[in-house]
Amino acid sequence: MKKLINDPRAVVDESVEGFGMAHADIVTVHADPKFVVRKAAPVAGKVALVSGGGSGHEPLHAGFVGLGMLDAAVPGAVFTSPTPDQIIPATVAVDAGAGVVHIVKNYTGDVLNFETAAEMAQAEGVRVRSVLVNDDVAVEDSLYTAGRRGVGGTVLVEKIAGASAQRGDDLDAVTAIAERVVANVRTMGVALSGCTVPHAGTPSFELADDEIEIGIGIHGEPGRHRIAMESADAITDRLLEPVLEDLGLSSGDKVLLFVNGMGGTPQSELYIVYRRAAQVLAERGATVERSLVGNYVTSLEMQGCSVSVLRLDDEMTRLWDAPVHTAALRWGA
Amino acid sequence: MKKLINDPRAVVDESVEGFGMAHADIVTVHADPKFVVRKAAPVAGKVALVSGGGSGHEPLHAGFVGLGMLDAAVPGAVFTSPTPDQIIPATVAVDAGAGVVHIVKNYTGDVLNFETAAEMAQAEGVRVRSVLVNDDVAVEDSLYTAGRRGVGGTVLVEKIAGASAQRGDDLDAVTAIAERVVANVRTMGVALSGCTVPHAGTPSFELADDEIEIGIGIHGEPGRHRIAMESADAITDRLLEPVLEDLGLSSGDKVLLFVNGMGGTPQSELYIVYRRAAQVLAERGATVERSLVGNYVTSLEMQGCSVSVLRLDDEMTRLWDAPVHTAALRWGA
Amino acid sequence: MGLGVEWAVDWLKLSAKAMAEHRVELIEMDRAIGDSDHGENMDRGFQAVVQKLEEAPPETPGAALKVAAMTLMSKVGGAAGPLYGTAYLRAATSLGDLTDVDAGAMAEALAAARDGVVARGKAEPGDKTMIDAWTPAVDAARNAAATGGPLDVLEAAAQAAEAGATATDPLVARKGRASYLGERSAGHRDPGAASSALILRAAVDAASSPGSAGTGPE
Amino acid sequence: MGLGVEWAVDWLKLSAKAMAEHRVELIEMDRAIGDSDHGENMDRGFQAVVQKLEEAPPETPGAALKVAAMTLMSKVGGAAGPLYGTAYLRAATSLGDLTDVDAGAMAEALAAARDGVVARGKAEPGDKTMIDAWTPAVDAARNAAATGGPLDVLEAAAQAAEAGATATDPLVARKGRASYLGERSAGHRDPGAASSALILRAAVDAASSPGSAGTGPE
Ligand SMILES: Nc1ncnc2c1ncn2[C@@H]1O[C@H](COP(=O)(O)OP(=O)(O)O)[C@@H](O)[C@H]1O
Ligand SMILES: Nc1ncnc2c1ncn2[C@@H]1O[C@H](COP(=O)(O)OP(=O)(O)O)[C@@H](O)[C@H]1O
Ligand SMILES: [Mg+2]
Ligand SMILES: [Mg+2]
Ligand SMILES: [Mg+2]
Ligand SMILES: [Mg+2]
Repeated sequence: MKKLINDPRAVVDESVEGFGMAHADIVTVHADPKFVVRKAAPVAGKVALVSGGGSGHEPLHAGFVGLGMLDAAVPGAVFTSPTPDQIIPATVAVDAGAGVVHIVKNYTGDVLNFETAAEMAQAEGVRVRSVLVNDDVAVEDSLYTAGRRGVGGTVLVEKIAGASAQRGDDLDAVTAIAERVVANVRTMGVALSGCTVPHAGTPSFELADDEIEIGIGIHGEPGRHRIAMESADAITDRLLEPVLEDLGLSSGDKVLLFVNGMGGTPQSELYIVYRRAAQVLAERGATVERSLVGNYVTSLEMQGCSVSVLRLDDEMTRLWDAPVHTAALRWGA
Repeated sequence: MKKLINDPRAVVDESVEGFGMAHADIVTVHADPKFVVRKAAPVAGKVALVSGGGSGHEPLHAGFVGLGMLDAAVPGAVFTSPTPDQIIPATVAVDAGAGVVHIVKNYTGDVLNFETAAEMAQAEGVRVRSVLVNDDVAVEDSLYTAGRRGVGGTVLVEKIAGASAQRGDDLDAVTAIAERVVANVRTMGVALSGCTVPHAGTPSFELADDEIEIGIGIHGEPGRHRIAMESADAITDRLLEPVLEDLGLSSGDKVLLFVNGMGGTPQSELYIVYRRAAQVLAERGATVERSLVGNYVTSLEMQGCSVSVLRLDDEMTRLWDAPVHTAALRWGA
Repeated sequence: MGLGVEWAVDWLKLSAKAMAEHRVELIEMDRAIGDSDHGENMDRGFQAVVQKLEEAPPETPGAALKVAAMTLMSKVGGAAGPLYGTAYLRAATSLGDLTDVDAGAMAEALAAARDGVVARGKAEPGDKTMIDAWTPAVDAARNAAATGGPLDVLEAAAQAAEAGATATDPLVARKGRASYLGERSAGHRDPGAASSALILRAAVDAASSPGSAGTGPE
Repeated sequence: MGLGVEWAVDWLKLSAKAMAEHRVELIEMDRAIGDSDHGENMDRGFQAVVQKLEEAPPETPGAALKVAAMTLMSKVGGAAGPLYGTAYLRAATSLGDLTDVDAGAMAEALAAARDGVVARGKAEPGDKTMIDAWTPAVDAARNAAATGGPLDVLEAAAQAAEAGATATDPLVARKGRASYLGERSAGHRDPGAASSALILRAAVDAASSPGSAGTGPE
């Protein structure tokens, strides 16, 4: 394991500290318990958005704190959901009286910790709603599992719900739009390599030179299938097919196409994947109205990518286009 | 070698094609000869900026085409400077009569090809100025070498000179501000791993589990020294020291601190490096006025980073802050 | 006579020792079918428990377990944090103000812990989770309580938990992160079941050699 | 009689063949002290030259070399593209409209090529560049021209270039990408010197077995 780190156990502390220094115009970092809030929070009259989860997925979530997106992010240890004693004060800190939406990726740990935190924040008088993101179509048979994971689609939920809150929608409306995004986004991922959790020191899994993992999550866990290496086009087809099928995409649909890097894949490769995915969508009669390509929901230094498709309606498109000013996503502001 | 590619020789074609599809609102891609121009170009009355170089450094340069930055980017084969037959039409295409500035990273190949292209574009009636970027302090004894390389600092030159052109400065003024940035920026890089050129198929160099390369460029070439792995803080000190020394940084200086990922290093690690670099600058009495952290000038999937320091004056800061709307850098627009 | 607060504190300290000693092993188990953090999380959490216990020594076994509950809840995170947190909280509530835990109270405290995990995590036996260690442990504890003392209860629980953890090897996970792997989760031990067995073994050791955890920091 | 356009075309085709055959070797040399592209670039460039020559067969040796110059300039990129482009352009200019290249004209064309590379690249002998193949080649060619025919000139040039390329091994680079390595560039052959030697050897082969390059596409 070779990493640009000091003490493996100080990775999250030092990284979040550096993040706070680099983006002091946008965020304030609370060291203990650890959470990151939007400098302007609480914003009078505005519904607040809080998300969080294990670290190692940067820029998710702290990179999305700011105008038009999250009010607070709560980073746990690497790949470990944060604890209620972080989530509660973050929730209280950003509440302006209009209520708080927790955006939670569907993992047992995140669900349990956010659940406890929501309950206790409510007890302190904060109105809290929770939205579960579960866009990963790699998890089949969700009856026999912990359910679909929340992966790449999370950033789309955070952007669109964030814009809804920013324009002044109330708690019900923000919750509803977040749920509408969840209902319309699907994702599937592939790994060309594992990743190494700093405190573990060995790769999450080892792949031979001609193997890839299809259907991975974002925690370095192995996927559903290991297959022989294929061309970028063939891999893209393999990722996109279940996404489109599950989404029930029909000709004439307008979509947002999101090709997300897992952290260690160069941008040039992401655009090769994007090219193929856009071609396939065009063949199916869908219109790619908006695009996002880059490292947004990562697994440390893993090589690979995920492909997300969000079926857009006009309101979602408008909210996507609305100004956003965060460390990792910025336009119109 | 495992990459998300199809034919190794089609990597640049397909990647640039995908880039053009994803960012059709900002750029137009010319396929043969290959170059990428700003959708709005030529912009009446505006000095045009053209840059280019080998591919494999994405988002450099195509990711910086757009309002307030480049008017055209000319991608060569991977790690191979583009040819005059690409650079000339790109130059002609974006000239609005106010002249064109070529921003050239100092490598023999780039210099020779841009030199020829400039000469021939001049012959076609375009006023062309060339600015050589040579910020890499890893190259000592530039008398006995091809001179300092152009590395991370290039993006700062492109942003600030781009803003100068955007606000309507004339050819002399844009050239002068670009040269002022070059004169005030220094960079040094480290690799934790090599990278694999698609057509070569083997890593540019192999490092043992406890080795790193100090003083690398951005083409996977080995650096000046191979040393034993160290902590992020120690590595940062090692990169920053020659940068500050060469810059002659003094207490009271205002700087832009740029921590650049080489492509395969997670953002969390870049912020750990940023944290240390910002601490050291504070100890030296410098004020970090602006920051940039991320993968901007990369070497394919290489793990590692570079640290750049730009000594700012008020005008450079204003130009840095000016609106920019490109695929990879965007604010205020 | 039953087991008192000294036992409870020793139990938690020996648990911390076990988590530190087995940290890498638990990480490795979680690496195979999860996300490589279970050993790290448990180690971090229990070190914090030990520190808390030293800062403010508890007066009763229930109070000691409550400290563990609150600390694990706030320091561990992931799935294991809330689940173990709830387990210790329910056990603490079950023990109430007792200063001396007899066999019956011990078995009921373990049952309460298990029920807490089920209430939070909704796992059933056979889902390849820590429940597969706790459920046989509770059954064995209740049986032992009918005839033996608290040490017998703990010994029975620990043995059953160890067997239960081993028995997770062939199972296909249906809860937690390992469930995403489907069939590929078979052939690996569940890390939470393994840590549960270690914790119950620590309870035996604390009871059989009182004071063995020492009083100072590790 | 000297060498005509058939020789020139064969030379370029055999050069293309040599670049394809030694592509990996040249990439490997460049990987050691550069950026792994020299073999790829030269291969791509010379394949394009062959195609151009077939599309519009040239009438004179000078015209053939001019096609090579323009094509390499526009297809190779990197340092090698403009340097080789200039070399062929200067050689073409030196040959002018000659249909038959004798020993003296051959030696002067090679000298013009070398001077072109020096003019563009500013390298001196010993800088560990292609100049270290070309400079001894030009000296040997001029010597051979005093007494021999064009084939003798080419043979002398090729041998000297091969020796010159080999002699770059111990040198520390002072120009081009390898110069960044400083002392670490010693112990490796310069890829541009190696490709230059291959190209001059192809000139010999084209002269000694006319038509050996075939006329159709490779
Ligand atoms: N729903 C559940 N019910 C009971 N135990 C569970 C449940 N989900 C997970 N676990 C237990 O938690 C363990 C994993 O803990 P840990 O690795 O610390 O958390 P995470 O899965 O969030 O990384 C599993 O081995 C399993 O025993
Ligand atoms: N200034 C120069 N003068 C002469 N030859 C040079 C010079 N710079 C580089 N070369 C030659 O170019 C070769 C490298 O070519 P190539 O790898 O294709 O280009 P690049 O260095 O741009 O990747 C070197 O091996 C050397 O022989
Ligand atoms: Mg976890
Ligand atoms: Mg090159
Ligand atoms: Mg885990
Ligand atoms: Mg090269």
